[in-house]
Amino acid sequence: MSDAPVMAGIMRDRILNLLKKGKRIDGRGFEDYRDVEIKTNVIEKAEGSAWVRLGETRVLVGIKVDVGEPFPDLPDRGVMTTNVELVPLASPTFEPGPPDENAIELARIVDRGIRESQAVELEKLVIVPGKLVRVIFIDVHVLDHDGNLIDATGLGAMAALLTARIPKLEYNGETGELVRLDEYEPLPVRHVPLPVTFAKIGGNMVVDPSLDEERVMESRITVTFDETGHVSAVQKGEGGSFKLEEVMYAVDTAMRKSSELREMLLSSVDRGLP
Amino acid sequence: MSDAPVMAGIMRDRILNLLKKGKRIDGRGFEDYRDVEIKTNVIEKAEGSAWVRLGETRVLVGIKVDVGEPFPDLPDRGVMTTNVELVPLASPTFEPGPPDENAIELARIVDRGIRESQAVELEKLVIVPGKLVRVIFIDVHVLDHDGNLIDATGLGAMAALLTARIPKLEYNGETGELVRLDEYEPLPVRHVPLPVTFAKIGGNMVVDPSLDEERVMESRITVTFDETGHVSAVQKGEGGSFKLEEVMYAVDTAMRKSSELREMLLSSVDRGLP
Amino acid sequence: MSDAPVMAGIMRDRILNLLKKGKRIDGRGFEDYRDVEIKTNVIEKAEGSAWVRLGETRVLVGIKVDVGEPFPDLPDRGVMTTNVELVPLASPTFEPGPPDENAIELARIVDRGIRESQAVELEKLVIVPGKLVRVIFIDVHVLDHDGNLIDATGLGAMAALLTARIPKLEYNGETGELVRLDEYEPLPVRHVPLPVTFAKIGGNMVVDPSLDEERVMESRITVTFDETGHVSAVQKGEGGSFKLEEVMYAVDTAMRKSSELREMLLSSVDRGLP
Amino acid sequence: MGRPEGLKLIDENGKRVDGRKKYELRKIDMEVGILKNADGSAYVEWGKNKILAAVYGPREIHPKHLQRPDMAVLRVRYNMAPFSVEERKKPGPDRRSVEISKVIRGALEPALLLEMFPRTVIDVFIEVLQADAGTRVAGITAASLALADAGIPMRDLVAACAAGKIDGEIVLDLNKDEDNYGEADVPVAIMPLKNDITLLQMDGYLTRDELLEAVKLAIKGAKAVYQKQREALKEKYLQIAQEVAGNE
Amino acid sequence: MGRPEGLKLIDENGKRVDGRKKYELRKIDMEVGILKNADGSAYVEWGKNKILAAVYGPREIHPKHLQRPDMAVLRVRYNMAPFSVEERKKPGPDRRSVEISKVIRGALEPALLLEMFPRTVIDVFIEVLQADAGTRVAGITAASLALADAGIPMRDLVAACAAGKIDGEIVLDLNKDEDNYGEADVPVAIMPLKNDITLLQMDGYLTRDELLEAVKLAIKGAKAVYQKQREALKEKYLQIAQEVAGNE
Amino acid sequence: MGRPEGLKLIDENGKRVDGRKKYELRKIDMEVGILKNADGSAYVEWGKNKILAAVYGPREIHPKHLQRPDMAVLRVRYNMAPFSVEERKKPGPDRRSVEISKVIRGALEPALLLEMFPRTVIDVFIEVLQADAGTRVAGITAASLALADAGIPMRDLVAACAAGKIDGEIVLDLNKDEDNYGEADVPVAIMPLKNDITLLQMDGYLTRDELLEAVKLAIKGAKAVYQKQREALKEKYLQIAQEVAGNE
Repeated sequence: MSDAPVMAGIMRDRILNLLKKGKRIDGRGFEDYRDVEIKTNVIEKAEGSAWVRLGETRVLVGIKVDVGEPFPDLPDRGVMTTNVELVPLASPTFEPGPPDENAIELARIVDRGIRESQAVELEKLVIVPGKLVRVIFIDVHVLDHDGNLIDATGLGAMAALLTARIPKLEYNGETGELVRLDEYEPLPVRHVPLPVTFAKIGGNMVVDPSLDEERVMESRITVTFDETGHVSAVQKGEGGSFKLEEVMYAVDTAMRKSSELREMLLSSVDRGLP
Repeated sequence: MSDAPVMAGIMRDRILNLLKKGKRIDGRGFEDYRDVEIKTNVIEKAEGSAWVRLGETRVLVGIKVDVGEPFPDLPDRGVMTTNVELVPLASPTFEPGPPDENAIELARIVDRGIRESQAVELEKLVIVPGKLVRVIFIDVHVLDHDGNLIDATGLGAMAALLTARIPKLEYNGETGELVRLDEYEPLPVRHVPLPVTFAKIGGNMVVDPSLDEERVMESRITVTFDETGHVSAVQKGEGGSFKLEEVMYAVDTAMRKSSELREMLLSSVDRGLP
Repeated sequence: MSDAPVMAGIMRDRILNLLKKGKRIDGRGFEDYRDVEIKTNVIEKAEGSAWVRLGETRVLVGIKVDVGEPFPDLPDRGVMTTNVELVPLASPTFEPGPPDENAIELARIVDRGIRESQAVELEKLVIVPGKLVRVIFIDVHVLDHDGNLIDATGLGAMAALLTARIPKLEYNGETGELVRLDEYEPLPVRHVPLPVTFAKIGGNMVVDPSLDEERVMESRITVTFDETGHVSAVQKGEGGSFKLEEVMYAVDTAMRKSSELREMLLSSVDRGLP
Repeated sequence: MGRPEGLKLIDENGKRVDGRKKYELRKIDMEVGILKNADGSAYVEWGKNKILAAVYGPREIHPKHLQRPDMAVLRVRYNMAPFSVEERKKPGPDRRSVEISKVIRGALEPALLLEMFPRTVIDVFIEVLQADAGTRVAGITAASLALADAGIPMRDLVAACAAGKIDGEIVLDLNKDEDNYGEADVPVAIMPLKNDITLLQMDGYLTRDELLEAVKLAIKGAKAVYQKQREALKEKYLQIAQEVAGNE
Repeated sequence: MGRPEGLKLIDENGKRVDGRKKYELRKIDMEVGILKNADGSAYVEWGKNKILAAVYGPREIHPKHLQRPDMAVLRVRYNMAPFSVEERKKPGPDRRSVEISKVIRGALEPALLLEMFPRTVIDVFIEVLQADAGTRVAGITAASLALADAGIPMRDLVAACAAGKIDGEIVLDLNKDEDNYGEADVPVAIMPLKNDITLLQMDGYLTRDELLEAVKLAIKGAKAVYQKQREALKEKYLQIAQEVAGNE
Repeated sequence: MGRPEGLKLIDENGKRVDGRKKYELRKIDMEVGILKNADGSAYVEWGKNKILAAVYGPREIHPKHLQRPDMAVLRVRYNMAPFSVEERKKPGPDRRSVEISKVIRGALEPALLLEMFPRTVIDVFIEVLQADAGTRVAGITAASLALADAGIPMRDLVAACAAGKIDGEIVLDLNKDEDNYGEADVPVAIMPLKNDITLLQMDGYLTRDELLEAVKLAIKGAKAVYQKQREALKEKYLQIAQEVAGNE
């Protein structure tokens, strides 16, 4: 354990030296994602689910759909919440307990990207306006943390939403009874926003940082684009700073990379653009 | 304080040496309970209550009865919950705070024994099916911990349930009003399950372990029998292991001992079998 | 940091030596309050608010008014709760987290003083008896702690209550709808109870202790009088003890000082006695 | 709480709802040294109040940074059993019990020679098994006995009692109905040897004169409680002495 | 839970709701060493149960006062993913998972040579990704593989299985419907080399004879599970051996 | 939030709901050094936002294991008073304030020479006394002043401002109505000396070009805020200088 800081120092030097030569420690180019694998409908008891592997990072996303009250100021919208559990099985640095600031930030970045692009048509999830709506829980279980949890979670959440099937409901306005039918329908998903995250290391911008890279990065920035070319979330993370040109680079590169990721995602869920 | 491990080692050796000679440290036989004392209706503000002394172990059980909603999947049943507080007054090892794993395991073993034998006729505690039922709180306050809290708690819970008297209710279906009458009736109790706990020490099985014995035991097993000869709960506790023959011995001995305890209990609450 | 105990010892000696000569460390007489400043309506988004400076102690009190259910045993009364946040911005000794025993005691002393004199006419805040009443939140945010938070908070709470303006409501008994009008009315306040706090230091009783004095005091006593000459709360705080004569002195002095404070308060909120 | 119609707390003969006279204490029983694990313990029945107090310590304190180099730390936890009151109380501390724990600590502290045990903690646990008004004074009374039973050096016992106002009159030792429907409750704790007041609270609405009358009455009550405490301790020591003698 | 009308758990041909025979296990798949960060890991699919287990340690323990001078501390955390059950489960430990964590710790502990790693901690994390009755026995089975994968010295693997009673008959390895509408569930864990029982619980209502029949049946099931564990480990080591060979 | 019918955020004359022009800041007042206990403090009124920031440290850190051997730890707590918003906010941190605390820490950290104070902590407390959109940029602005007031060595002040999109146009510094009914909010913090961006978030829906326009506009706003910060500090130092002179 006492070797940890020394090892970190050596790793840091190695990563920086390679970056100076235009190389990343795992051989990728600065704009290359690691290998991505997506499996959907892996949890039969969830209305939707997706398992994503991004390099050695693994996340599992489950969608549960329930019925509840809308927010008082949004009576004509279904409710959507995103929760991330950084369970201690996934990393020696994760602790048991309620979500910490890292889990909360991660959940909120991904949630904002989906919410602000109105990817899920929440207005179609109203049963009785102001009284009864569908409630969608996006629950993220991180299984192995090898860096860039944001993009892995963003992919997993969209894969699970795109493949979720929810039971049709029949509402009897007179009796107030709600019957769950044995028919299923897809969740109404209209856009596919995907976050693209960059680490700044020794002044270099690299996409999809691995855990080794995250450990030595000065700063982090995430830009979420959907397929219409709109940005639905931006987040500078951790300490450090960016120049305006670096932000512009990140935005432009994110547009391109999210497009590639989206293509890959849609082909793995066997679906075209909504 | 620094003498504690040494003292523990000496106590361990003494207990083991005596057991080899067929003796227990407090002079009991392997199948002997310590002295038991039961007082009921000790808390007038509770619908039922019992104070139990098992050797120097003392527990106080109070029953409160309220009105509430049934569980959605059990609309035709009253609700019963068991809660144990290991208050720091009872032992130098108990800490203030919400129930820890020991308190939770204890509550759940006792609760299961009562619930699975259907000792309390929860189906008789329904006021309006699916809407309004009696809610029974079994609250256990441990006052002095000298070992075998499970059996003491089991005795106390049954003593309190058997002697509880709850106010009759009158429900007006039209107005929805619920009137509490000034008449009282007993709780409907149909069975008397009682846990019997064994410690395994140096390969020996002893019933009703004292705290000194618990400190050196390898393992623990509890078997709960009711008066019909049915088992309603079994729990192997702590580390260690049992051979199948030891389990069989525990089951057969528990049947016998629970019968003795039950006789004693019923005579102290001045009541025959339900 | 290691100098802290030494400094405390020196300060202690200085304070005690001065008190023997009839002097306080900041030059005040034993029955003198520090300089008081009160500003009201400082938070436009709150129904009432007051900022109080007592020497270098600063508290901010906000009143929010909502609608909710009455307590079951008080169906004909509005609900009032007092909450104090000792935010860590205000003192190096305050920690983030839920209210600790100091925050709770402070809130409860001030709350009792107001509640027991029936200063707020809670019976006028009922919309539908047993169903719907106004709920008043008195939230105290301590901004700088330089001693005697009780009296500062008491002043702030009364200043905020006296100047609060709540929206009129129209309740439609048939539809059950509650409409918030664009007209405002004052909160019904009938009495002005104010706590007066004494520290006992080296056997001397001094009013309005500063933080330096609180650090060395043996004991503390607070007496709350309203303008009718009634006491609505007394609290001996911390360790130490009082002689009966000291209690009598505190009571009589508190009556006088609360009267002075009340005059000052009413003139700063530009209002006569209710 | 809404007072039941026609309820009179003092009848035409000057008798209170439980038949007591104005200055009469409820029945009080005390027993010392009744728990095995605690270093000291006491049980007090005071009217319908049933209170158990235990003391552990002086002992090591965790976490260490709470340690004081010059004296023992005194911790007090007042706790109500869920079944101790009419309406079941959710387990765990609420705001009321946090405040009561704090004022009880302040009431006991002046009696203890904490400076004799630097870097340690003395824990006082008060469990209210049944509550019927006056639990804090009964709790202080029990805790003080438990401290003595634990052999903690004390300047004096702490004895406590409340007075209050019901139907316009100042009376001793309110019970639950009197507390609910009365006008004020004034709990007081004293160290009787020197007449030191270590707890004083008032919850209600009194004139200056009524307040002082109540304080004085509560002090008288506390002195009567003190006598009972001394008897309970004597009985305990007597019992031990007899046991010792019996063993010889 | 109210049993749906007409639901038969065993049909006229002796077949159960999922087509199994009385003494038949559900389909069980095991994979060892599938996580990067954990020191050891295993994934078990057991019927519809999907369970992931990971082991970290022996490693430093925080806070330090939990340290044991003579042995490693074993910590076990059984946790259900919110989406693992029909009705979404609120994240975080509930009373059930606290108890299950405790009994699983007791089931694994006797297999471990904890005395070899004094002052350290071995953490076992069990994540239930999908639950369908029998998660604790599947969790023990997975955890035991993960411990072996982490290279923690063990006296034996721990293998587990449940038996139960449905429609009056003792059967092996209940699924969710059988657990909900059956009469009893008896989870058992063993160290097969010496036939040591390290977990035994019973939730239900059985005669003495039924109970013992169920225990014996569960032990048989656990022995079958043990064979699968050994195969999964062999496969893993074989794979490693091949990789090593391939690299040479 | 459902937008009130007929509400126009920019009128025919290009004026916003509070009368401002598109690129106009709200009224901003700053005061430095207003608390006694804190090592540094500042108060910022920014439109209807009222924000108080305090700094304690460098000071000892508890618990010790959070200590870093090579630098000070920076902790930031953003907290809203219950009465700061229309609907009373329950006291204590919610998910939003946890995230904001984290991004504010990231925005301040690059300005601080933390390596000068190894093994210590610098605590920044931001109390939102009244909130009206833009509390995080106002909070950063206040915190930066409080750090300077505390004498913490800094590479530069951190100045912050937001831009956003309302009724299709990119404008500076949204107020509450504009934030509620607008299309996007882009808070930005910078260290103006070297044009380093230390906070950047976007909440809304913008094209690439709109986003970059907003970022550039927010940077301009932050530079204006920077001037006000410098003036506030100057005023404070001037005041001190005068006091010193007056005392001589």
